[in-house]
Amino acid sequence: MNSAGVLILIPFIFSLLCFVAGKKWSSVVALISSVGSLFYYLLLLSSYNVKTNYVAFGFYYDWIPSIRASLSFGMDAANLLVLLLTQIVVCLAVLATMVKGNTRTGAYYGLIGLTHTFLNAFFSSQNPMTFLIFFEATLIPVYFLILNFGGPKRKQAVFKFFIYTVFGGMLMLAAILFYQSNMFPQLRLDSWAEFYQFKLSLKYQYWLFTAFFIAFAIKAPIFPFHTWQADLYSQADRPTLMILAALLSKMGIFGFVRFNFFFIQVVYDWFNYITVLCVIGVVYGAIIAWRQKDIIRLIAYSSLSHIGLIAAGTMTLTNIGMQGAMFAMLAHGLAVAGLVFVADVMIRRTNQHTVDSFSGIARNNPRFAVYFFIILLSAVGLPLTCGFIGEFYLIWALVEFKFYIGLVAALTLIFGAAYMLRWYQKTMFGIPSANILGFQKLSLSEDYIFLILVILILTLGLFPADWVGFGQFAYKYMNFIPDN
Amino acid sequence: MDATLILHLILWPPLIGFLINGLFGNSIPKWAVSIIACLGPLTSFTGTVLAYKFLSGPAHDIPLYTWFIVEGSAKINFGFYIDHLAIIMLFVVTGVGSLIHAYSTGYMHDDKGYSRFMAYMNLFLFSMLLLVLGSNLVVLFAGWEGVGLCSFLLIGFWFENKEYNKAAAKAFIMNRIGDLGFLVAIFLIINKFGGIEFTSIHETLMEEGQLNDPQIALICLMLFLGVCGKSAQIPLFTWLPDAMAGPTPVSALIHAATMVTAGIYLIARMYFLFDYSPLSLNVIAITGCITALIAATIALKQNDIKKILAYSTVSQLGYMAVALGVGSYISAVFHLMTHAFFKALLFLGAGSVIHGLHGEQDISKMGGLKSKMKWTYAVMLIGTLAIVGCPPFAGFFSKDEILASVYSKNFWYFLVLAFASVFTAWYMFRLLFATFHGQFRGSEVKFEKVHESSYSMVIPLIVLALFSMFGGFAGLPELTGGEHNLYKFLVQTIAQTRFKVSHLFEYSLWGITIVALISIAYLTYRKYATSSKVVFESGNSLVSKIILNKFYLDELYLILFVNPLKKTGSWIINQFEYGVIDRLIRIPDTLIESSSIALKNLQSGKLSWYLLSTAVSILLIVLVFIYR
Amino acid sequence: MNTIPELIRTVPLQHYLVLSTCLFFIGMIGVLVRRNIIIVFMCIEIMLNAVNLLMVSVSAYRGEASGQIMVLFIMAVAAAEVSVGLAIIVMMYKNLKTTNIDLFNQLKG
Amino acid sequence: MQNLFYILSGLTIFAAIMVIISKHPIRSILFLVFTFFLISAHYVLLNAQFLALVNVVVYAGAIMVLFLFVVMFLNLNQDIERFKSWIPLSAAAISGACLFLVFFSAFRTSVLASHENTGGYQQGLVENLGEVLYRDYLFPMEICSILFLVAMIGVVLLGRKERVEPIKNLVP
Repeated sequence: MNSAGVLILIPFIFSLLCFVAGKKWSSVVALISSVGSLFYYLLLLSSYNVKTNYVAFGFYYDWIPSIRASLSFGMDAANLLVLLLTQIVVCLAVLATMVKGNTRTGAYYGLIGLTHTFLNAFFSSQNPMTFLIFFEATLIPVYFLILNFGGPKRKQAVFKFFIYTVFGGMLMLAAILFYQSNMFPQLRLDSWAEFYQFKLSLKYQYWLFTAFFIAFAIKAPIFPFHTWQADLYSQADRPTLMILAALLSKMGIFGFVRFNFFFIQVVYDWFNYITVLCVIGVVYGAIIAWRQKDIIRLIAYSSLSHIGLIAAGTMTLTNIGMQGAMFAMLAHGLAVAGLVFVADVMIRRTNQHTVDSFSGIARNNPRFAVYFFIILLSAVGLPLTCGFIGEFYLIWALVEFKFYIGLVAALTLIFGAAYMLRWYQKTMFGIPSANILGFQKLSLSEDYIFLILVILILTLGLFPADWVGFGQFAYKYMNFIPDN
Repeated sequence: MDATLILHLILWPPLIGFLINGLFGNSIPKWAVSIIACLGPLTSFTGTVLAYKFLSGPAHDIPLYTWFIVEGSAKINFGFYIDHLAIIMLFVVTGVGSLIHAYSTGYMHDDKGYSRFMAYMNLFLFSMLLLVLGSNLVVLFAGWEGVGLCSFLLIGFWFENKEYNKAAAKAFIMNRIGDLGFLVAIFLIINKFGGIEFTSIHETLMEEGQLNDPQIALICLMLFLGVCGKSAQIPLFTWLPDAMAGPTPVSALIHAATMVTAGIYLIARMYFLFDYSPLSLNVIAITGCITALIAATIALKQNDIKKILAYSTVSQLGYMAVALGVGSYISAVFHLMTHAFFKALLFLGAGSVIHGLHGEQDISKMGGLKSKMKWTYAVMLIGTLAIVGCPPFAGFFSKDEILASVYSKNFWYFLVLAFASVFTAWYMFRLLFATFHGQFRGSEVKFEKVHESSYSMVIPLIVLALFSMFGGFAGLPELTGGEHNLYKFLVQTIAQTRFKVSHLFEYSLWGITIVALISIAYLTYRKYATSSKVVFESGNSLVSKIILNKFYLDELYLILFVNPLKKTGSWIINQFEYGVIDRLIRIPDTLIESSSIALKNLQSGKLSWYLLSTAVSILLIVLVFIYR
Repeated sequence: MNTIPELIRTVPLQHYLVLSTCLFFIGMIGVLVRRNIIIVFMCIEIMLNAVNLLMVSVSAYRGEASGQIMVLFIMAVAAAEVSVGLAIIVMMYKNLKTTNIDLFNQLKG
Repeated sequence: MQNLFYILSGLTIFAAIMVIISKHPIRSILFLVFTFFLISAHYVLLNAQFLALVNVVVYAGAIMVLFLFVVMFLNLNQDIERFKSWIPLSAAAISGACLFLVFFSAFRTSVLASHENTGGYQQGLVENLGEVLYRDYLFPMEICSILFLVAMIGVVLLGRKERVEPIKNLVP
């Protein structure tokens, strides 16, 4: 009964229910679905033995045999953490939607459920075809979520986003088809192992990698493919944005995690160029975030900065870099979901979007200030929070691989502190401004969301060893494949 | 006794205090907050005493659990390490910490954020203990960042004031610049030595270390960058004077006694590494010299009582850095200890003055307070005598030791430090006389309101004063025939040979010190124990302008780093991001769009146009078929 | 009547081809140049007839009846086309009050 | 006799040209009728007697009457065209001329199979054609009848009175 397929089915069935459940019951259905899949995931995790078998709880379906396309799902060491993040963040997003003032119709919950389904399917995909299909499929519910529930300029933003990612997806489709057509017909491309086994000649690898890189770089996003990001984020509904910022940006990184080992030689040859792009993103995003007035845009650019670091970490192809990237995905997902929710709390109460329009919230809402501060510490990467562990590994990997790139990437320590503290001080500190006086105390559900996040951040920061360990097994597995 | 038990006894009480006060501080009475807050450091202090008494042997390594691990590279324990150096630091941290906590209960009692303040202080103490006790660089780094964070929180404690917030952010960010170096140094160390525990680094270094290894030099310099941030060395010292925005106990505990000395502690902790890199030691010594001199010079012209002390702290940290730089680590630790005593004393005394004057910090508006605040005057006098190095106060011994050791290595460093000492004496006596002697330079009404502080404030002052008087006897110089107990204690951890100077030099040094002190005291008394404000106004000469404006360092950083970054940021947001990047990335998009517009015009719906195009295309097709 | 087949021998087939081409292009240029839709329609008829002529001449020279059958069909289709086409023109004229094809750019009635 | 062909050809081309250059639609129609007659004459020369007859009946008789009827029905006599712009006109003329030249040169140089007039003048007579039609092309002919049915229904439908408001203000 334990199967990754069930993990995909649970949110799918419940999301269909949500569509018909009506406004009153859909939130309950969605909550049951997300919590249910979280618990089901934990059940899987508890019976998962990383050391003995690589792909556990496999689920296989022969989709179109004539073109050798099959759907295959399962859990392995590489997707373990990111699946955990998915369940948690969707839970939080549903909770955030249930907060008074964010309440939505059944369709909203249904679309979130669909996003959840596709994300689960994407992250648990066990062959390139499945990976590709759900890479694209995730776009659909997200598109409608933003188009129907976003801000005033949502149409342009979502169109831009759609065009960008579909463009990347097309490149990836072409690359996978090319690969598949060049494989021996007896190979069916049913698992990553088979994918890694058959290597094309280096000339083709360069082209294929370029295609994959652009696809993932747009999705992640990596400088200079990021311009859709801030526009989209500022138009998205905030609970959607939690999923968007915490999970969708991880899809690109996850792509690097999956595919980089296939292109070892290419990554090695192009390491300098790619990581320079990533590192430019780190500094560039941080500088923009520092001067940014709009809170959501600030989050978007800070995300660009962090994602650049994580992507650079995956490019090192070292044990440390991979482990760090996988853990940092989790850490950044939690932190950014928290930050988005912080922004949601602020914006929902006052209807103001800029940093300058808040002041002195800490005076009225010390609890909120404390939650915000802990989340911020994780985003800044202070020790004893989970953000530190990820950042530590990543910078370590980079410094070890290329000293100067690592040194520049480490600037995120300074810039991160600068823009985060700026945001915090401007909004939380100072004399309470007029529109803060009516700032309501946190409601119970908001309290819960923050508590869950803060506990996770601190726990993962204090006891990260086992979680980081998963990345190590993934690394071993992927690196086991011989070079050509 | 079991070392683990003692460790738990030392480490956790402040954290528990922080949690209780932080979570429930608003709902329990103030006296309970005070007791809980003071109990934490006191328990830690007790633990320290127990550790001193009962722990034998060179060191105790207590790994609690594996924090994180990378196969093949390094295993990072959440582990702790108690040795002699740590115990000395623990004494300073928990001892001075307890006193300052007690003082704070009086000083901050009427503040509305009282419980928050005490919680922060406890958290700071916990982080500091983490820093001191960490058995590896990563745990040390955790504490290092933790104290930086608490420093940020406490500088900006009165967060409704924007200036204070700015100072807090400045402190945090400048510290982070140093932390970058520290972090990179950690990675380099893992890379080089394959381990991160102090003991394993030491062992590996003993086995395969080479003098003047460039990699080690790089590691040392990176570590020193961290030290520059935390211990306020040039070029990163400008945050410390601004950090005086925090409440005075904070300045005393964090920005004088403990946190800023963390850098000194780090180098003393890693002394074996620095021994392998004379180059970086030289860099440290030179930086220390410049810092000591510049900070002392700036302090000459300051009128804010806390700022004077802040620059004095920077200057003294420079002393310690020079001591480290010439390789006499123990002298540095010695001075660190005595400095913690007398600087905390001075700050708390200054706090008492400020408290008595209801928030006045400008010494040009003080004067004649001797009669009103007897205890404060007494302890301030002791503190001043200690810092200027008057025998037999604490500062004399440690300073003398540093000067002597520096002289034995490099005459020029000695000369600079001697100058700095003269300046120190000048500004400290100026502070003392301007505050307590002469006539009160404010209004009569104000003078009437001046009062001596409460006992909870005075008693810690007296205790600290006693330490400042007798703390120096822990390390008597050879010349007096006494024992250098501190050396004997620390040498078990820090393997360092004692320097040698001639007796003649020591005698003459003492003599010159005393003569100089008396003459400076006389001069400053003549000048500053007055009722006129004029002497406090700075002249218009270029030199005094430069000094008054702190050598324009802040402005320099503003021009060199902050403003360009700000401008770049605005430029990127306003122009580059959408003007260049977006357009660049949308080239395919634009191409498709423009061609679709062109094609759209073809579909005009006009029959004649369709017919024409049909004809033309037939023409083309036929042509192609014919002339293929 | 018996003399007529002799004519075919005297006139080369090419001449018929040229004639029908000429007619065809006159019709085509009319279609392209004229704006009145009825005249355009008539020009289409000319083009059809040019093709018919071509078919018949080739058929005659080849001695096969199939070409002429084809012409029959073309005529049938043309008749149907003209009836429907003219009906459409009448409807459009009713709605738009014009027969200028440049104004029929909505691609609907 | 050879001259007969050339005279007929000249007249045909003249009439066709007149169709497209006459200003009045009625004149165009009349020239078109003339053209059809001339083409019928060509058919006769080509031994396609039946087709010549059909051409006269169907085209000159039926279709042209329809045209005439429509023109008169719409009262287009006054609707004289004005050329708005010379650019599309010249473009049309040039492209048409080019195409013509291409075809012309292509046909002029084309080599056709030699003409063996096997069928003689009997070939285009009704019996002959009917035999071929009902033997080889029966099915298309039936389809043709269906086409007529559809066309008839279509025309009836189109002619039905609709309650659609005429679009106004479209005519400048």
